[in-house]
Amino acid sequence: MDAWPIALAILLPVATALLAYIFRIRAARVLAVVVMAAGLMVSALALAGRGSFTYTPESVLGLPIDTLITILDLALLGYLVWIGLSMRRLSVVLLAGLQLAGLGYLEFWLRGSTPAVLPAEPAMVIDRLAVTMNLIISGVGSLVVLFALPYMDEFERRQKAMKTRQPRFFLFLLLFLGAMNGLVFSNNLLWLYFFWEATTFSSFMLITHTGAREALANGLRALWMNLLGGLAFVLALIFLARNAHIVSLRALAGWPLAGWPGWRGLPPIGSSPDLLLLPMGLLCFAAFTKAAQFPFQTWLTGAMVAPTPVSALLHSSTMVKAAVYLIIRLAPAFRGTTLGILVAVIGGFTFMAASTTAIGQANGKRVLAYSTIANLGLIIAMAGINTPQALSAALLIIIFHAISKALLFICVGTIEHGIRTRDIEEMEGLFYKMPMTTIITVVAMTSMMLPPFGVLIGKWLAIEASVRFPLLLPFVVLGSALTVVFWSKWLGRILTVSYHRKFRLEKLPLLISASMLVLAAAVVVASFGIASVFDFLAAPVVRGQFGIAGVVTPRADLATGMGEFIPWPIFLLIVLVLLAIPISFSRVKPADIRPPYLCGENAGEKPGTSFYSARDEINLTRTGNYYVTGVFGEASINRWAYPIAVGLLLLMIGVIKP
Amino acid sequence: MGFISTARVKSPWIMHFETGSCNGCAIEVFAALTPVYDLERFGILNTGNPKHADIMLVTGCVSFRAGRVLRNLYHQMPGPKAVVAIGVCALTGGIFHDCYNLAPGVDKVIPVDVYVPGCAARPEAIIAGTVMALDRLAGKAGPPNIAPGEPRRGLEEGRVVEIAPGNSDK
Amino acid sequence: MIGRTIATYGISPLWVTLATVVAAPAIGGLLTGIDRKLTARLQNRVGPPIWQPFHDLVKLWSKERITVNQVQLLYVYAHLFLMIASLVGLMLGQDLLMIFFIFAFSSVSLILGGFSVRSPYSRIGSQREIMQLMAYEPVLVLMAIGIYLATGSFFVHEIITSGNPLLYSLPLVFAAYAVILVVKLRKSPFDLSTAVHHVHQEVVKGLLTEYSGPYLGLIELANWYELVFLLALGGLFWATSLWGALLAAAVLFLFQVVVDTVSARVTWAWMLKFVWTVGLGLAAINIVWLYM
Amino acid sequence: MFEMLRTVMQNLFSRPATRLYPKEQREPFPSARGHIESVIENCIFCGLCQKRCPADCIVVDRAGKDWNLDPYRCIICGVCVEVCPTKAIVMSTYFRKPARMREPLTYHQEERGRPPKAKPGQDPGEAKDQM
Amino acid sequence: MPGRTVIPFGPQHPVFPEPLQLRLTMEEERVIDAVPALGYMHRGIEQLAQTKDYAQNVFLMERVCGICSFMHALCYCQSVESLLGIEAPPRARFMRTIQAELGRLQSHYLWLGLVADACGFESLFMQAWRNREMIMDCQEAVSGSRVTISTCAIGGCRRDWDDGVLQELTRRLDDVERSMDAIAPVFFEDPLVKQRTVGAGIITKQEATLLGAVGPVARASGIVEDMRRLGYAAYDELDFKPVVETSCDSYARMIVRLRETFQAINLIRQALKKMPAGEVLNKWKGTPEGEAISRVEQPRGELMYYIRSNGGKNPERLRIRTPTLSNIPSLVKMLKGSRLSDVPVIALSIDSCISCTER
Amino acid sequence: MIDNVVPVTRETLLAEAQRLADGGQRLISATAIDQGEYLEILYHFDKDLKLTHLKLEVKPGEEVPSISRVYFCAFIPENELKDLFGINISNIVIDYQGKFFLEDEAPRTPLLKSKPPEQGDPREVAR
Repeated sequence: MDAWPIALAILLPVATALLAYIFRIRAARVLAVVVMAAGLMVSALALAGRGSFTYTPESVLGLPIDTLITILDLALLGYLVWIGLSMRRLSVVLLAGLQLAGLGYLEFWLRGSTPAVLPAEPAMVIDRLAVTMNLIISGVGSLVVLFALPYMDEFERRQKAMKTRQPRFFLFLLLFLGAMNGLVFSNNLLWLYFFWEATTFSSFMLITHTGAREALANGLRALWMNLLGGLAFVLALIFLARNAHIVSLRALAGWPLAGWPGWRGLPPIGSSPDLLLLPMGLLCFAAFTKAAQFPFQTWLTGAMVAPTPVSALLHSSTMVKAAVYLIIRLAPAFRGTTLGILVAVIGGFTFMAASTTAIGQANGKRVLAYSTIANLGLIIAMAGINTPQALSAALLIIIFHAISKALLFICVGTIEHGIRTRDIEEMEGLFYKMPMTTIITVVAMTSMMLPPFGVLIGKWLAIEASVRFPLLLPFVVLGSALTVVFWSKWLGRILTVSYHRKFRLEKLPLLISASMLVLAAAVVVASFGIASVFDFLAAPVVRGQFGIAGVVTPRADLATGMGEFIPWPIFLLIVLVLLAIPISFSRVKPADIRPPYLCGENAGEKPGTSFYSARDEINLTRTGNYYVTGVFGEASINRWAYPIAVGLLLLMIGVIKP
Repeated sequence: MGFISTARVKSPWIMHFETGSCNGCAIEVFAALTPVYDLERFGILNTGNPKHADIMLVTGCVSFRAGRVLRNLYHQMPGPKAVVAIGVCALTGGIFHDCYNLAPGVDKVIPVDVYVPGCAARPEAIIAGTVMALDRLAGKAGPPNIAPGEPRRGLEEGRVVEIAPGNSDK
Repeated sequence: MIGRTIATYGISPLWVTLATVVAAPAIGGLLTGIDRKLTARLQNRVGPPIWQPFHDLVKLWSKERITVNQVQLLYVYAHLFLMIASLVGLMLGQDLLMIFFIFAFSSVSLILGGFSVRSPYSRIGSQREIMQLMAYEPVLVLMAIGIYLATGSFFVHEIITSGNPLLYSLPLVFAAYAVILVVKLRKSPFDLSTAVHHVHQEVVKGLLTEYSGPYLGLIELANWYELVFLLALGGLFWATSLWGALLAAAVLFLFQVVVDTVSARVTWAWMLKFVWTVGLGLAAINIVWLYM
Repeated sequence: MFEMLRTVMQNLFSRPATRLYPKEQREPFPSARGHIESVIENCIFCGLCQKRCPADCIVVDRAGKDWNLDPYRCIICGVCVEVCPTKAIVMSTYFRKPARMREPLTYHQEERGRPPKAKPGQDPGEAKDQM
Repeated sequence: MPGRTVIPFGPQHPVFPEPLQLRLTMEEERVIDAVPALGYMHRGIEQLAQTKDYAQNVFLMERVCGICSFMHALCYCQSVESLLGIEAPPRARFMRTIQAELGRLQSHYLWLGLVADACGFESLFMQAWRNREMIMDCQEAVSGSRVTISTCAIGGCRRDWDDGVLQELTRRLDDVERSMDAIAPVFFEDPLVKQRTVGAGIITKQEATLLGAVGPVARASGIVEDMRRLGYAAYDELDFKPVVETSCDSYARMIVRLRETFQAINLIRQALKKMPAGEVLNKWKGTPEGEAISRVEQPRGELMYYIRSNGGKNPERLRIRTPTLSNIPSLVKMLKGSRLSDVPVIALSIDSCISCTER
Repeated sequence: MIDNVVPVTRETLLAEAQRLADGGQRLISATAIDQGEYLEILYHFDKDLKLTHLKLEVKPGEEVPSISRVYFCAFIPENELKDLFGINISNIVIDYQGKFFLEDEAPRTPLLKSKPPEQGDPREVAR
């Protein structure tokens, strides 16, 4: 059977989730998760090995899948309404209720009164874009889940939880994996919508996992913001069904707007293409909420209260990627329209604003969150302008950001458990406490901002792609310059090596070090072989849309018509420098090590860190990082970022008004 | 002179530390850097940082606290290094040799290469002394002078104080 | 420029690389010497001989090798090698943006070197250097974009061979570049992160405080490469003729020397404000003009 | 900045203010206090200089006919020159040159009229003829 | 939360010519606490003075501070003179005035150079110090020594000047004034210098009184306080008005000192014109008894000597209150809330002289 | 030779200082003189070039209240007195505990002619 990898990708996590929830034994859970991870990777590789194909499952256990999904959808929304009621949150009740109503309208009234969905459209389309996403979800996602196993043990030990809540935790975490795989395979918009809401739901359940007051508040905020997007989604669905009889993503994306000779798709059915602007805009709006674009960024930063695997999986590498995935899918349709430019500008603005805000953050996870938001913004911006190079940039950033950011979250989670804080200020001298974690963190951070790593090459491509878009350009330029700032500050802090101390490797659980090492290796290998990665994953997508690749790989590098990035000489240089480590270590003798300059007043046992001051007291010297909260603090950024972001959104709504 | 010695002699970077004289010599050291005397024409830079310095110019009669600092600074200079004691205070304590808070003479704390007498030493004398100290950098000088007697105490333990804002008001 | 020579005569990149690696420090050292001599004369002093920087370098290399920790050397090597790499990239006519990114990596490794020790001065210097990085990086990228808009390519070898001198179409970008040149060379009024020569700084020597002897020598060497790199970049603005390129570089060089002598140091907040308004503003105006 | 620009430009085109010290030496002011020297043959070992010296750098050994001076403690105030009844101490206008060792000087009066002999260290004398 | 930074600022620091430590606690670069640590230059001159006789003490007091050494000698001599009940001859009083003002000039030029250096304005430092060298030549011409000039004695001056010296002085003063005219506008108007000094280290008039500020610090805060109005030496016969500014910041302190340099040149010219001929030293005998206070206006502010004698060979108690000692509390106040980059400028703006302070 | 001397006691010192502060007087300094039996402390004030002095006599080891709450600037001369004479001054705003000028190696209370009181040494108390 053709479809076993698909079934495996969606159903295996769901089944494992239920197993983990029912059988509350740790060993069983570990075994199940490990088996699942292996299965997911096998399925992902199997899918990657095949060409594009479509697939329409008919029924599961005798139930027609359409019906099953409708039932589950309604149940999910109903449950969300109940959550809103029990938590006394009007906005949640209202938004979920409205969706429920809209969905009911769509399913029961509209379906009866309009012609059926075109039978030619398959429910699932597995093309290279879906494969890419699937690889990320199944590969990176599995590693994060594996990391979660020992992490949650330690987490609960530190929370001093009386009763373990891990079964519940893994239930939602794994359900989410399945939903995510379903989302990227779905072509039927109703299915897509279901999986979309399922990710919203599991995100909420995971954010509120600890049940603490702050977690509940932040979870509810995430919920209502995502539900707002869901409502937009439903509205778009109703509109499409009513006016265009389209419930397929491929058909929707195939619509040429503004006279562009579009994708070889289906002919329009009885309506003007301009009408599609509205659902298109609504779907983009839904994607903005899910991708936490300004002004919706607060839910993602708030979601950082969740245990770190959640942040790593949901809020950096996969769930938020669902949003940019949707926009990339829609991009062919609105290319060259004002809507496209506005999407690009909103994304670009978020890129810049989030990068700016990250400078003012001292909390490690919040920095990661803002960096995630920024990168999503950049991807959306690239999707918005949607030229061959821009699309290539978007895809490269999706891939490399997912790996690097998941690795970073894992590192920060490990660090947090090692030193009991996620405050960057406290991470000084980390190298002595956790040398391995530190080195891997350094690799991950470097890969986020410096050549020759993938994310930076993506940014390079993004800058070259946006050269012809003056409205977007300033944001991209400023954002990429600011990115270096917060990463270097953090890097500097953890790389501080104190005066005269011995260190040894820390002991980490096997699964943690394994997932870290695998991801770190993936970062380096993928960056080194960026040409192959591009050729295999991104180029077919670009070629599928444009017929040309836009970026070629002549010398194991990336070349556009206007520029070229050759990463391997830089790798060579880095290796050369790394070779100097043993030399430098062997040449430095203990007598050569002198305390740092403290105006001559070095004091104490460790003359490197303390000095004599008034009354001959010995003071510890320390240096805090600069956050310049007066300029880069959230409050000061939001003062100008909110009005601009809201203005841009209003502008977008103004443009899509039918 | 070899290639390296030439470079060392042509590029002596200095730092200055004042250990408690009347400032006269300290200001004359500064004066030697200014256009009228311009030490930089010998390649001399006033780095103000022991880690970059080749020659330390010491003025003043070395109070106990300053002696502690002086020793640290000397330790932090990379070799080959030279010390020039400037002014009679730095040499023997001068008029202050009887004061209670001094270990008069720089050579009681760190080895000294050149003594520049004067009260205050003139900029010309400082230049001459610095030039004389170049022999040490070129590797031609004999061992530097250390005053006989007990070595001064080095770094020692003390109370560690965490800084809280405004703890000066306690 | 050498890049054009390759484009025209097809000289092997290996020779270009070798020539760059060897010739750049000689030129950079000499320019540094001229800088110091000229500064001294502007201050009514005699000043050091112009080959003084070479004495300094040899002396630094012959000094005792002392460090604060074992890894300091690593950052210096990274800084130096990447600096050479960006210069070689420029000479080989590579993608300007890529060159800038490598250049940024080089600066970041120096910053990390400053951070790697627990010395407050070194780390404050590094923090300030980050602020400087933040100030000049967007201007550099905008400059690359302006050059692309004027010539249609990011490749240096194509920029050189394309028609008119860039100065005609990018005069304001050239002015913006002159501003960030001062920032990048850490000359007064923007000598915030470290002190050049005998300037006395509140952060002592900033991020170079803890580097001494041979390590400092390597950084000095990297500074020479950097000087040549930045001036060559300035020469790009009139790259159609060799004399034009030299003139543009000379103008920039003299500009920064004179500015250095006639200004006081500013605070980093002011620097950021100034570079982002004046530098970015000038570049942006020029680019908007190119779009129109 | 422009005020300064004018000044530095003037500087560029005028001669540097630098005195090229070792190469060119300025004649000291006639009243300059460089260092003190003993004309030991005039000394009557009255001990007035020792008594009035603020820095206690002169020790007069009447019995041994030694006049001891620690030039590295002398603050060159000139009091001894003023109080000396026989003008046996004179003020030179040249500064005392730097030295590698610091040892007190001893002037010994062999017999009146004989030239002085310094021991054990050589009198470093004047800087002028050294550089 | 921004991290807190604790650094030692000094004792050995490139911007401080003297050892003074400030323990700075900062948030980013904003100073929230500054604690001065002294004792690097304490010698114990007050104790040493009790072991030396009155004439020797003149030379000791000169070496309290090398920059304003003449003022210390003058103040000490005045206090002993008032114990003895004698006065310096008129010519000596004018000579003292001229030397006091010369000292003020060189001290202020020195300071202007240092503050330019602290602002990172290297060429201005060089220019200020080049001008200072002209004053140093004047000092050397009149006294034979550049720094500790040793011309003051109890009862007058040690040595008279001939006409050649006076002509030399007049000629050199013209040179100084000319070259100072060239760089004074830089201090007054240069936008970058102003940017560094205006608004830095504000201390209001009320604060200044309570903090005991003296000299240019007090005068920059609008307090008319100048010990020269006491009329010691020949100041009662000269025409001058204390220089007062009201903007209370480092800029005002800079301007006060700058204007005082021109005032000093003017005062020297006046004194040269009015200087009578005659004796310069009144001989004195015996041992003084009782207690006396003498105050003079040093370049840094009010200097006070309290002397008590019980008729012995040596003073029983000699108390030196130097101006910097009084200005350090103001410094502590000023530093709080300032930026790290302004710390050198502010610390110098009180013209700290640590060797005075600690004696 | 000096006039305007107001004798005060340890009890009235603060009130007198406050009175002078209210009158706009500026604190110049404080001077201690060792008189053998007792220590004489003179506080010098100035207003419009006119001097006022407060004169306090204390026995060795007696506690003297600090006027640094009234005049912040008094902390410097008071710390100095503590260092050089070993006077037990309490409640100084910034108390250097006898290590203002002198560090451990220096002689204690160098300006005191008699032997310093054993219990009153601030540096010992601080330990």
